[in-house]
Amino acid sequence: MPMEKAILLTIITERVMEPTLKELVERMGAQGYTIEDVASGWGKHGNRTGELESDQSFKMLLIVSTPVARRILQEIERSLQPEYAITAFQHEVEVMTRVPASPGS
Amino acid sequence: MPMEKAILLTIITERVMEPTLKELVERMGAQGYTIEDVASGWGKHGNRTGELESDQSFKMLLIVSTPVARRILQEIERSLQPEYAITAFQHEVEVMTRVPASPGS
Amino acid sequence: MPMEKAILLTIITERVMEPTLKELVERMGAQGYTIEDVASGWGKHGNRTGELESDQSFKMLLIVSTPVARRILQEIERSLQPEYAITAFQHEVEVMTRVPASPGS
Amino acid sequence: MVDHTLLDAIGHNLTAPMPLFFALGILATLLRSELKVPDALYIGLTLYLLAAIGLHGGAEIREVGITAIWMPIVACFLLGSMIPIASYFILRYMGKFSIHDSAAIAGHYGSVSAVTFAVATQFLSSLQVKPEGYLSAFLAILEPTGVVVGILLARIALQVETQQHGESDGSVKNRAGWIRPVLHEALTGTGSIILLGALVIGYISGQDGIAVTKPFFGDLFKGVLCLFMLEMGLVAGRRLAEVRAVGAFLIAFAICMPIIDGTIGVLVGGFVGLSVGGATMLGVMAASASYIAAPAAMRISIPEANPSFYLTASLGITFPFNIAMGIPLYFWLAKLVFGS
Amino acid sequence: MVDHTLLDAIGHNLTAPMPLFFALGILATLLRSELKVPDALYIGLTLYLLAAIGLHGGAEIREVGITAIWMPIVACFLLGSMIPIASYFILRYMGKFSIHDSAAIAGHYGSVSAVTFAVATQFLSSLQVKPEGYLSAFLAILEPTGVVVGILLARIALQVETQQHGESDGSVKNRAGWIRPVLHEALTGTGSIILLGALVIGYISGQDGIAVTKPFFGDLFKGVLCLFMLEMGLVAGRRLAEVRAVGAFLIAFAICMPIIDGTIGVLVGGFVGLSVGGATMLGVMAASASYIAAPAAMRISIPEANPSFYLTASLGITFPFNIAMGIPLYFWLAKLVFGS
Amino acid sequence: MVDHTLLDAIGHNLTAPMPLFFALGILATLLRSELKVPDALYIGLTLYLLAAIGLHGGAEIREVGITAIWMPIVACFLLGSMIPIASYFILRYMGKFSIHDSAAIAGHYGSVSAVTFAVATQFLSSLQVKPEGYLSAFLAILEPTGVVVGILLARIALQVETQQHGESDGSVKNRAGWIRPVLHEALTGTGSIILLGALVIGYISGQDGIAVTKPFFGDLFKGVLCLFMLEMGLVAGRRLAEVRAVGAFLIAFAICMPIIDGTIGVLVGGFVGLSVGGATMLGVMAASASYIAAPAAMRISIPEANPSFYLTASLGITFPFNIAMGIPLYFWLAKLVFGS
Ligand SMILES: Nc1ncnc2c1ncn2[C@@H]1O[C@H](COP(=O)(O)O)[C@@H](O)[C@H]1O
Ligand SMILES: Nc1ncnc2c1ncn2[C@@H]1O[C@H](COP(=O)(O)O)[C@@H](O)[C@H]1O
Ligand SMILES: Nc1ncnc2c1ncn2[C@@H]1O[C@H](COP(=O)(O)O)[C@@H](O)[C@H]1O
Ligand code: NA
Ligand code: NA
Ligand code: NA
Repeated sequence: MPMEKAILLTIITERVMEPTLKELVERMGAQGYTIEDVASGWGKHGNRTGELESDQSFKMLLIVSTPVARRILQEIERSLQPEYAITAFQHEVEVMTRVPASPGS
Repeated sequence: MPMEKAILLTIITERVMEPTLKELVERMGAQGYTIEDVASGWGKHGNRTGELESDQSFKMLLIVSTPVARRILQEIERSLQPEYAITAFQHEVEVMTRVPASPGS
Repeated sequence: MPMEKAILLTIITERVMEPTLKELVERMGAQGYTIEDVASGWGKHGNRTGELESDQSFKMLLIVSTPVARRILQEIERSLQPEYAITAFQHEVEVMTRVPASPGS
Repeated sequence: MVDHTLLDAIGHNLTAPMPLFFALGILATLLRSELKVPDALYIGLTLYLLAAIGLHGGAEIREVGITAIWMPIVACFLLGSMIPIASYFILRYMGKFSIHDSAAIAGHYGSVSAVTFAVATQFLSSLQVKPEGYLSAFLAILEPTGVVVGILLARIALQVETQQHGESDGSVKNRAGWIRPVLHEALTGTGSIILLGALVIGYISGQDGIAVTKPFFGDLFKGVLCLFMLEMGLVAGRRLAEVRAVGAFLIAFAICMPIIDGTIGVLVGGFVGLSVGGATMLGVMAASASYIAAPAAMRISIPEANPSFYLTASLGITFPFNIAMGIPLYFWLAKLVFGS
Repeated sequence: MVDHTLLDAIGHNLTAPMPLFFALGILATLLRSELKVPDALYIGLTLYLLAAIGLHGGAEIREVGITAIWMPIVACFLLGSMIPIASYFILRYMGKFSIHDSAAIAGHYGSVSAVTFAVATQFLSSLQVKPEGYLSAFLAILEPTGVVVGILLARIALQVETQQHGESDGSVKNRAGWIRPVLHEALTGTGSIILLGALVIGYISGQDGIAVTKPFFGDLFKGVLCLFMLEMGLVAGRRLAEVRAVGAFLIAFAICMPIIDGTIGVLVGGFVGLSVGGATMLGVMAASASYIAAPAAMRISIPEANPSFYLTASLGITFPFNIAMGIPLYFWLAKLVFGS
Repeated sequence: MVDHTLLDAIGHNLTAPMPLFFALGILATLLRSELKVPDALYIGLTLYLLAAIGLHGGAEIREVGITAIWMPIVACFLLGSMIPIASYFILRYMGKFSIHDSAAIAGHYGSVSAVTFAVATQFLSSLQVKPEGYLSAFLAILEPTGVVVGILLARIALQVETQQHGESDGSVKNRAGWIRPVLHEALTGTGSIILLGALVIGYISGQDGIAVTKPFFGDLFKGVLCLFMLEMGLVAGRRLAEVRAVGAFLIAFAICMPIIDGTIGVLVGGFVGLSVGGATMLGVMAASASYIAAPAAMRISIPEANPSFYLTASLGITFPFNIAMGIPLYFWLAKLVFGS
């Protein structure tokens, strides 16, 4: 089972930022992401109960290389207003690599 | 990009424990959490299919310091009946730290 | 607080594979799992927007030993067609171990 | 009242769409169909049913006046308290269940199933039998009562046994402060708060006020109930797999107890002056077991009890029994004893 | 028109099921009930209400012809632009709020609440008062107008202040290109697109065409609104906890501003020739504050504004005020001034 | 039957609310609106539509008796088997698609779209044309038939080719045991089980039995269909972006195949004795392509096939084509050939 080392970057932020964040990570070189709904959250910006759209959060998972992770975080820091509720953390994971399906099959 | 080391503590348990667990982690010193719905689960307490409220689970993510993580786990062990379905695990992560918005802005 | 080292294996794949994957991990020796809904995803197989059943994804979390993790990944590689959208990664975690409830209590 | 024999009544019941949708749900589970009713839809249907029942009941109470119904209300309270106590002793001393298990199961049977109530209403209306409209108020009374009595039973029984054994069990003391959360959970749980709230709204607005909501809460009721029964079948079907695991005693209990409770409910209903339809409904409420409010409350308050016991008994056995046979049985009984 | 005094009108309003379901939602929150309306249901109910309002309005416009309604439409545009501008100055110079906060709150009051509109329709219909059917078209106009004006205000005010201080603020420049996304968000947000779309569909299909949808979009409307108000009560109830934190000025603003706006709306409505019911409805639209479209749009466009201010004011204070008192008040006013 | 020319029929169709809501959904996608119908709502609407169609069809079969409809049923089976076979050869040998892609697409066109069926019913009823009520039973037959034939085609074709090439392909052998899961998936998938189940319930309960559910499953149908079409527009709209990528052949196929299939369906319907309305409906069923049951089944059974092909063809092209033009076309044809 060939495994590759990579960074799993997790970003939790406001629902209204979803289009912006998708565009941002793609621009910074991500090759894929997974988005999950957050039921509710609590942090420096208070309770986000998830009832109104402006109160909802989502979570984005990104398997990326170390440089891409750094670029994404830097771009978040640079381009997003500090008032947005945003939490991001990363750690190393081993990723399964599959032999891709032969084209035309 | 300044990053800080912290513990990511994940707790998966029964929906009916949500108020109890929220109160517990706050009491033990957590500064934030994220709650996600669990679709279904399987473990020592059997299948939790998520249909009835008593059958549903949720997941709580907590970025905490090592001592807070320990205190939360100890308090779970001490105060929650062993009959509750509960799974908890932790590992180290690097957390993005943002310069907070200047007050009044 | 006694903690045990284990592997947290995360698998993200197509909704239609849910019965197959559940059966597979059980057969390979998993003792439990947690399933979460994925809102949407993007990867080598394109956008999975989650609208039609054939377009939805889910995420399975497994706390397993290193050999079980390897067997699961090998069996995925062996038995699932490479055309299925599937992402899997793993890393080490510390798991809380509870004294089980005494029987009959 | 077109039916005459018990078999007629059962047959009439089993060809109505609601029990058939329930059967479809069970069948789908047995066939391992992927069919699933989303959680949000299930909660939405539950809210709808409870609000509809409450509104209608509240407006009816206003018509007849509260003073006219004190007798049935007292009877209802007594039923709601006696059934779990009797169930507890049967389970504890005949069934040899643990204190926790006995109390938790007992609480389920003391409480009541709003869906069984709704199906019974439709059964009677298809036979042109009209029960007293205010009876749905009793649902709102019985639901929390059974649950609270069940939890109190567990507390008292543990206290008594601890004294007998001369032990001082820390965990019981620790939980002395749990009576407030128990009452809170029982009275503000989704079921109770909607049922009680809609009852009060129906009372305040009156028949004229709620008339504007009739196309939604009235006319659609039976159709919505069909979808709900489908979902109930899916949930109950999954419980069927565990029936064998709960043992012969609990299976027998889950069939006999509703018959006994239902009979008592019918008799009490008749004696306090309810019509044949009303006595049937009181029988149905007595016979039915909760599966919405009670399981969550029991899980919080009596975690030592095995959920498989109470869920399988109330949802896997008693609920289908009442839907298929119990309802026509209680009706037949009511007609036999009190029918003119 | 059975009511005569303001108190009569308020009393009549408060015993109707919709306000009572709203109160039940608030009560459930105060009691810390677990009661929750699932997100999917909430969105579903929103879609339903907006589509129903739009369809009906579109078909009505077709009946009367677009030419017959240009006066009220112009009035409507003016209202939608003036209210946020007035609100901005009041908040900025009397309330000492920041530019961002002032503009964001102002945008909420310039926009409109479709649910308040729907409740007002039911209130009038329960009094046999029929407003012009095409008025719901104005909802579709006012909703985005207020939001866009609010965001423009923030931009212009920042520009002006920057010039005064002689600074060159990079972040403002950066966001010059944001006007397009703002317009896009305002016009293609869920609320606007459904409302506008259904309006056009109603117009194309006409009364005959939409007749087949009447059992769904027409007859059920009032009942569905009850469920929606329950959910609104839950959401608004959670905001009540923050009311004290927003300060006395904002509380006063959230009560006085709707009264002022409502009065202006009623007067304008009467003068452009609307009936008493129509003037009431224009008052209600002017007085109501958005809580669906505006908060999300403001969060995107004016992140510096504190959401607690605008959500608490519009959802925690103004919405309940209008539901309980505002609607009968604007009606009473309209009757006083324009009633025959 | 008020319409006379094909253009009249198309015009009449395009001003009805259902196609217009579909257009609104597509427009919202093109405008990149955030509008989204929650998953739970979508599933709920699907369950509702299928249950309503099934109940009605079942009760109608009981009215006319099963013996009276064996001819159309046999015709229906033949259609359901021939269409995917013909489609397969066209795609494989004219379109040069791979075995897997050809079989998977073919299965979609052999199966049927319940929503297209529903919209066609409304179209006819708005013209006062009444098709045979029992025709919805055919939906339940055609849906799984097409899917199963498509998957069988892939198996057989692979076997044949493997023999021709003298290879022994392990992966094909591995999947010999897949025929059971395929049949299982096709027959117990959400669509089939609800449709078949509701059909049986309608049959057992009869018109009298299901009468109580009419306000829900009958009266609301057209309105609910509007919301469903909005969601369909959102989903189909997202497919439009991929239309160019699938190539000219598949685009032509996705427009011509429904016309051919629809014509055959209409002719077969007329010859087995269906009314003009009934022949139209059989044409619609033949012409429509599945997008609920088939994609999931194909993904499981023929993972090698590219989902973009079958989803874009059936959902992005054929579905809109049938909604806008196909339905009035098949009706016009039926009237032309079999109309009195
Ligand atoms: N310490 C934490 N642990 C886990 N999640 C957090 C934590 N702090 C914040 N979050 C999540 O991130 C969102 C935004 O955080 P904040 O900006 O601190 O309000 C919150 O709503 C939570 O969902
Ligand atoms: N080995 C495991 N891996 C992942 N999740 C687990 C595992 N064991 C248990 N869980 C989750 O934790 C819940 C409670 O676990 P348990 O107490 O073992 O029944 C289960 O319902 C699962 O959602
Ligand atoms: N780099 C990535 N980071 C996070 N999730 C991913 C990544 N690549 C793929 N995924 C997820 O895995 C699913 C299947 O991936 P793929 O097979 O690459 O299309 C996608 O729909 C995403 O949900
Ligand atoms: Na009972
Ligand atoms: Na306003
Ligand atoms: Na077809």
